[in-house]
Amino acid sequence: MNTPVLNSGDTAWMLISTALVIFMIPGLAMFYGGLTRSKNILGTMMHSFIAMGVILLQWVAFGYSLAFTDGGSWVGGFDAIFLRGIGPDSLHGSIPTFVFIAFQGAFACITPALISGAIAERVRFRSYVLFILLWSTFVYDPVCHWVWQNHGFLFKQGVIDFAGGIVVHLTSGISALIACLLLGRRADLDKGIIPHNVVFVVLGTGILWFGWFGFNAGSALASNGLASLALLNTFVGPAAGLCTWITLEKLILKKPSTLGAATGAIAGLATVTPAAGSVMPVEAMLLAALTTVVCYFFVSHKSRLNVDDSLDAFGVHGIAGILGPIGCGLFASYGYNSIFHHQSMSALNGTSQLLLQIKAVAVVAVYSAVVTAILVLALRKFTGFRVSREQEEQGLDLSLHGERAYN
Amino acid sequence: MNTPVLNSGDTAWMLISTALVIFMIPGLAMFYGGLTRSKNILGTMMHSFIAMGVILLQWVAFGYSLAFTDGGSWVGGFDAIFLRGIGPDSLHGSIPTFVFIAFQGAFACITPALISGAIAERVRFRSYVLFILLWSTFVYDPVCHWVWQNHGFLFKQGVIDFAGGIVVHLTSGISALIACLLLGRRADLDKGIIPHNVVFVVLGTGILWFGWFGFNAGSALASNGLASLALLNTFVGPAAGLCTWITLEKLILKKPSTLGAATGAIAGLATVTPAAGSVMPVEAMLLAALTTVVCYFFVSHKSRLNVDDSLDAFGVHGIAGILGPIGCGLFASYGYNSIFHHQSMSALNGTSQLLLQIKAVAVVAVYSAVVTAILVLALRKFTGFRVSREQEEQGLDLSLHGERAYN
Amino acid sequence: MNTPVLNSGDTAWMLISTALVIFMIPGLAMFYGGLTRSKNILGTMMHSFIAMGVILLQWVAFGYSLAFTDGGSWVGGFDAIFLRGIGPDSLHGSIPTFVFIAFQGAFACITPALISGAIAERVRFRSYVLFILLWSTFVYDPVCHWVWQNHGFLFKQGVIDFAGGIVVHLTSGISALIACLLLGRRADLDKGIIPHNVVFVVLGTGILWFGWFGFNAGSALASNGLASLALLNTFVGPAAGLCTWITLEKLILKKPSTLGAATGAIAGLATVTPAAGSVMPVEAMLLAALTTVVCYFFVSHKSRLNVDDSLDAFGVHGIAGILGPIGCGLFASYGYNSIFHHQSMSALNGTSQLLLQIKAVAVVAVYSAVVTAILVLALRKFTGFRVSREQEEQGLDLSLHGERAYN
Amino acid sequence: MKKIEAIIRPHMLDAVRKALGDRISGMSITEIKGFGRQRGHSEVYRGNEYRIDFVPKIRMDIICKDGDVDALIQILMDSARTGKVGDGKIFVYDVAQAVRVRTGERGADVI
Amino acid sequence: MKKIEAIIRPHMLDAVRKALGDRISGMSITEIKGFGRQRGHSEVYRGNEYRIDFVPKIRMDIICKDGDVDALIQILMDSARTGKVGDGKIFVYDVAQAVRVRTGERGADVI
Amino acid sequence: MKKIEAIIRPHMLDAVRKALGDRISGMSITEIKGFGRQRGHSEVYRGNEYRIDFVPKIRMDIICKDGDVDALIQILMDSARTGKVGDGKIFVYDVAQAVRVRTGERGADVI
Ligand SMILES: Nc1ncnc2c1ncn2[C@@H]1O[C@H](COP(=O)(O)OP(=O)(O)O)[C@@H](O)[C@H]1O
Ligand SMILES: Nc1ncnc2c1ncn2[C@@H]1O[C@H](COP(=O)(O)OP(=O)(O)O)[C@@H](O)[C@H]1O
Ligand SMILES: Nc1ncnc2c1ncn2[C@@H]1O[C@H](COP(=O)(O)OP(=O)(O)O)[C@@H](O)[C@H]1O
Repeated sequence: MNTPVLNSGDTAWMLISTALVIFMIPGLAMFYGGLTRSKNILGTMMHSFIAMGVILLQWVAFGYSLAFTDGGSWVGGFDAIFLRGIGPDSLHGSIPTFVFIAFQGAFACITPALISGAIAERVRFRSYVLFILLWSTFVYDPVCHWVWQNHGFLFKQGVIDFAGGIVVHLTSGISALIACLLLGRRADLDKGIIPHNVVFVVLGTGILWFGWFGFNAGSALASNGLASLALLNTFVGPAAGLCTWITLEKLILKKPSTLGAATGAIAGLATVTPAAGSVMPVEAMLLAALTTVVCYFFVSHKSRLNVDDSLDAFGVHGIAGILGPIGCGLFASYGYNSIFHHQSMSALNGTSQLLLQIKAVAVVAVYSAVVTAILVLALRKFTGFRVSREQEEQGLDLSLHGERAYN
Repeated sequence: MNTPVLNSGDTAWMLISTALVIFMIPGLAMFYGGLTRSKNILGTMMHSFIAMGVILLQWVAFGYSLAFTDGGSWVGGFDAIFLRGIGPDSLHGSIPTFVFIAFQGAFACITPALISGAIAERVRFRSYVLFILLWSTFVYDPVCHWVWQNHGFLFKQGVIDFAGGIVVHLTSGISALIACLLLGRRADLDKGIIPHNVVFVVLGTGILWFGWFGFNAGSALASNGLASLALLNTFVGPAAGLCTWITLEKLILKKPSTLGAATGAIAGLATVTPAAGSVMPVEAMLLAALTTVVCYFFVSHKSRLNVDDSLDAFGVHGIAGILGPIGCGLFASYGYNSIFHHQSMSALNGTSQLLLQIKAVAVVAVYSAVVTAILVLALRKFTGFRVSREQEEQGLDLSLHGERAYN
Repeated sequence: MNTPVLNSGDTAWMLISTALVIFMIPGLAMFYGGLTRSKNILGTMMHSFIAMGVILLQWVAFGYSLAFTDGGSWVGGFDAIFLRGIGPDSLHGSIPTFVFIAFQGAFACITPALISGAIAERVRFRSYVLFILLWSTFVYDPVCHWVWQNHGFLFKQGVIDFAGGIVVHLTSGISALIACLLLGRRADLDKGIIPHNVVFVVLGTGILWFGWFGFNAGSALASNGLASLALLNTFVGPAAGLCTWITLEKLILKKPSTLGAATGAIAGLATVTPAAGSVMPVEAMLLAALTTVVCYFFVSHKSRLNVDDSLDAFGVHGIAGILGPIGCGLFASYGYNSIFHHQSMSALNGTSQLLLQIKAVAVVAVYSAVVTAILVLALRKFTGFRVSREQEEQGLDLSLHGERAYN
Repeated sequence: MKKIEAIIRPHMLDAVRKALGDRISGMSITEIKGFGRQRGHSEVYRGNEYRIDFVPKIRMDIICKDGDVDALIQILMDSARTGKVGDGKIFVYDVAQAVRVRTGERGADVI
Repeated sequence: MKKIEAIIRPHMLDAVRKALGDRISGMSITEIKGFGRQRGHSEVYRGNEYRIDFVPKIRMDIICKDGDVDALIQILMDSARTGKVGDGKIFVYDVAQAVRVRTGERGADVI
Repeated sequence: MKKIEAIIRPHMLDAVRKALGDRISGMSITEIKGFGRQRGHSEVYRGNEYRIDFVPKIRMDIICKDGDVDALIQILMDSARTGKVGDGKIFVYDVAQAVRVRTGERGADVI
């Protein structure tokens, strides 16, 4: 990966992987949008789409620089603000730096959008936009640096996070939990809020799954056996999650549901993300199945908790973001990791890796929680974060955006 | 294809082709789902999605091994169960074995899902899942071995089936016909059942078409002129099918319809599948147009038959699965086939190829029909295959899955 | 680009780019379809889909030959009608000619489909089909030759149109304006016609954006740094457009809308198209933002004009098709263009390039307008172009196509 | 004139319309949701159960001459009945006046 | 008080509402499907023809004072008429009581 | 027998149904659009503003015995009122006859 020669096959794979990851945004918009009530679908879709707007501008302006230039152990520097110094001939390994920037930029966009699921149907648009901008700057960019940049302190310790279990799912899942705890429940929660269009949820799942191949297999940053393994794991993991969830439904409720299949697939996808390049397909299936069991029981009992994680951002991504990276450590063994992971860590053994993974999860979880809490409280105080009761009743589409989805 | 060196361009193309084929599943779910009544859309989408779950697990467990390990002329062996012995460095030609497994696994998932169109809106979910598992094991995996594995008896005889006219469309189309014959008509058929959302059908068609580029051009297993030809044929074939169908509608009914355009495109796609790498674009157009004419007349007269092929799985895929491979033989000529096909068969001439194609179609059709009949009858007897009259009335979404699509 | 050796990485990227561009058609169908009233959605989607049928057949028959064979400065010849003389081994630069034909064919299909947005909800299907066939032959194919074929007079002068600001957006946008001027307003315009499904519009935007990566970055015809730059610009341009549009809405109307976000993204995409390979990301953002401002003010004041550009084909594509290519010239500078553009033009400087861009825009705009006017007037006279008042009232879906979208 | 308002099961609509045949020259139907002795159902989303009390029904409005009421009710009952709870109800109201928009005709000739 | 129930063509709604202007202070509309002299249409899906008997209509409910009925009917007829079969019908009923939820007022003042 | 027709705000449906509790054994609801003193809203699509006059409402039809009318109206008013314009109206009509399809029973026992 260090010889500075462009490989057209690797580049082709990274170009399309980038497009695939970006396509996850409309997928997420459909997934989340279908889960809300019809009066809030546009507002909810907007939460995903706007990330593709403002976060990307932030990424080009300074986010990429903070995350991926050398800097120190904690955060990058300002060498690449506005991408200065980078041209079409610049290379990152065997691929142009521009495609690396775009690929990582797509990750930066989708991560905060995941959070929106926990606070759907009740937040002000303006505050949400400010929140994701600040969150990207103070949570995503640094954590990304810790884990994926070779000066990052977790990277240097050898933490495994192939495609973003920690960087993406853990950060967004934990922040989702904190945000919905602090912002409170939706007014009509007790009346029973059910998804207004499950077809959109299933379509969204299909798009997400499709895009996730770019997300995970693209994280190999090359078109090779590692990418192929990651791709296969991104196929078997969600398949296992899907089957697990509907088996549980069949056993417990007698009725396996389509929404359950979709949710299980997403849980499997999120779980397999950090492990995609580090475990073999059979292990990926096991890991996804076990995590899905935990997600199932959490999500189906959440009404007992006093939390309104509207669309289960924590229940799915958060839990997968905890168990996925830890499971990676669990399945880590001399043989596998020496093949798949940083060549320099050939002596890595299972137990120490497991402890490192747990440590990384804990550090990132606490950090994300604290920063998110500060941001949410500050925004709640200064700009107001929730819409008024009346706006909530009328629906965000009309009250905030002046439009309705269906006419 | 035999030098064991990884080609990053070929690999890139196979990675994305795999993702494209998998994306066909949500496309099929939308396509089929839009054709049903709103009370059955989720159950119908589930028929596609669940295939991506259970069949893939079967594929990893033993399906891939049955289909693609050497074994004998009739079926592969158990050498690769749970993918044992395969690692990220294993190669299949110039691409990693893992991506080959994933690519072929996606085919294995979509094929049984096609059958569901013939028995939509009336079958028990449990029985359906058992059926596709058994069908994959006893029909798909062996036929795949016959035609595509180099020990398979039809492969050895030189049958042309570039991307699965026989392996995919013929097996599923014939089985669809048998299954709907044995399971009987929907209760409300005489009242007139019309598609509840044609937009979803059109969107599904778009997604299917898009995915089909991976399906057909990916079947070159490389990124080269053959793949480019297959891609172009996957563009012109459905274009011809589309134009043919709406021209017939215009002539016969005065009104060319959107659903007709979608159906013609799918007929063209299915037809061109076996031929994609073996005929030139102009021939692909001709073949697609002619087959579409047959599909049109079959489908528009099906009410006279006593069959309820709900979503025309046989009427489209079955007919294309018969005429496509035979058409390949018809268009086969010394010149073309020596360029496009197995290099070893340079002396192949049109007539003998045509006879071989007909033979292969006949053998596979009979085999699929017999095994499907046995499976359906056995399941009908032991687990029950149709839902009760009341469940059918209430709709599968609510009665089997405990949910409704639209709220 | 002239050594006749196949590069598998470049080919892989062009294969998938082609598929991506084709996928824009269903994206456009959803985008436009959601903007119409529910009684016209299928007819509107059909306008996009049918282009994928008839234009592609025209392309294979003679369109490709007219556009891309040598011929003269004004139009190509008939050397490649029915693609004769081209085989799977033919190369165009480092990629098979077949994939080049398919890639360019997808452009040929989508361009006339863009026009349909201006005349939605009121034209006869038959006349529309004739119109796009003639328009492709007399506008698209020649202009494509002028700008992109190395014998074309604008190409020879060194005009920059990386991925089709002039060839695609300007031609279709101007023609859209002329067509809707000549065909008149919809009957119910004054009653207020609002989009019937904004979710479809947003989904369509997502699909379009996704496909546009193939459109723009595929226009590099290779998998390299230039493609990576184009990809990144296709990410930052629409992000800037999106943010600009909703910022204007926020300032002027107080309510940033989802439809506005979608429209801004499309404006950004269209703007960045000609510039994708010629400007750096920061300039791409600027160019997209400025153009979006103009689109916004045009579109939001269009009710004052006596034009019924139903879905803003001119307001978005036309304006971007004028400002994008001119902006390219504006941002053109010795440094950038010598890196990015035809190597032979290293001495190009900003001012002369700007004048050339303006000239090219003017020539193509006038040519497109005149030919479109002739075609529309002729068709109006000989076949009738608008549906009857009654058909317009009943909706195109039922009156022309004999079907309804939702049942 | 009377108005017959029949609330029936959606899937009986076809049968009822056929049974009425030429006995009526027009009717209007509305999709409604009913609440009554027939219990609704429960749906489960992500493991959480929701009770749905309202059941989809069709309301059929037929304006007819006074003398036709009984015969029509009989036909409606015969064709809409399944014998299970939820078959629906028929309500009858007086109509004070009827007008045909197209012609301006008034009274019982209109229907 | 009387209730005027006007069944009209959907695309005439706008014109009718404009014509009624300030003559009424409120109304309610329902999307219904009608069956009558106006024939439905046929649709074709994959070459198979289906007859659709029911035509989309709008039902407009206006509660008004007894004395306003005739004037309103006239306005409705004038603005909703196209002269072709299917223009719709107007039915009038007696209203026994009217209450405004917000204030509890009763009787003709409510409307 | 009387028919109570209550036009209420959609999001009050739940509360109203709870308040009615066992006082009624059935009802039918229809989604309608209302026009009245409550002003609609405006929507903006691509910078162009559109006025939407009609407001979504729920119409609740309850057939009840003559003697229950006042009590039910009181419950409806209490549970559906927010005090702001647009709370809706209640109209009462006479019912000439009621029939239960399933059993053929007639009269007030049906409801
Ligand atoms: N008192 C009532 N007022 C208005 N509608 C009623 C009333 N009672 C029943 N209905 C309507 O009749 C339908 C059927 O009533 P239900 O009690 O479920 O069964 P059945 O008619 O067989 O006794 C209900 O869903 C509702 O729409
Ligand atoms: N007897 C009736 N009862 C209830 N509604 C009726 C009746 N007759 C007609 N309608 C309604 O009036 C509409 C128009 O009636 P139709 O006979 O088609 O035309 P016209 O009113 O011009 O005679 C129908 O679609 C239906 O909704
Ligand atoms: N004259 C009327 N006839 C029929 N429906 C009416 C009438 N007046 C009001 N309505 C219905 O009642 C609803 C509420 O009325 P509105 O005037 O907005 O508020 P309020 O009831 O508080 O005075 C309206 O949206 C409409 O559906």
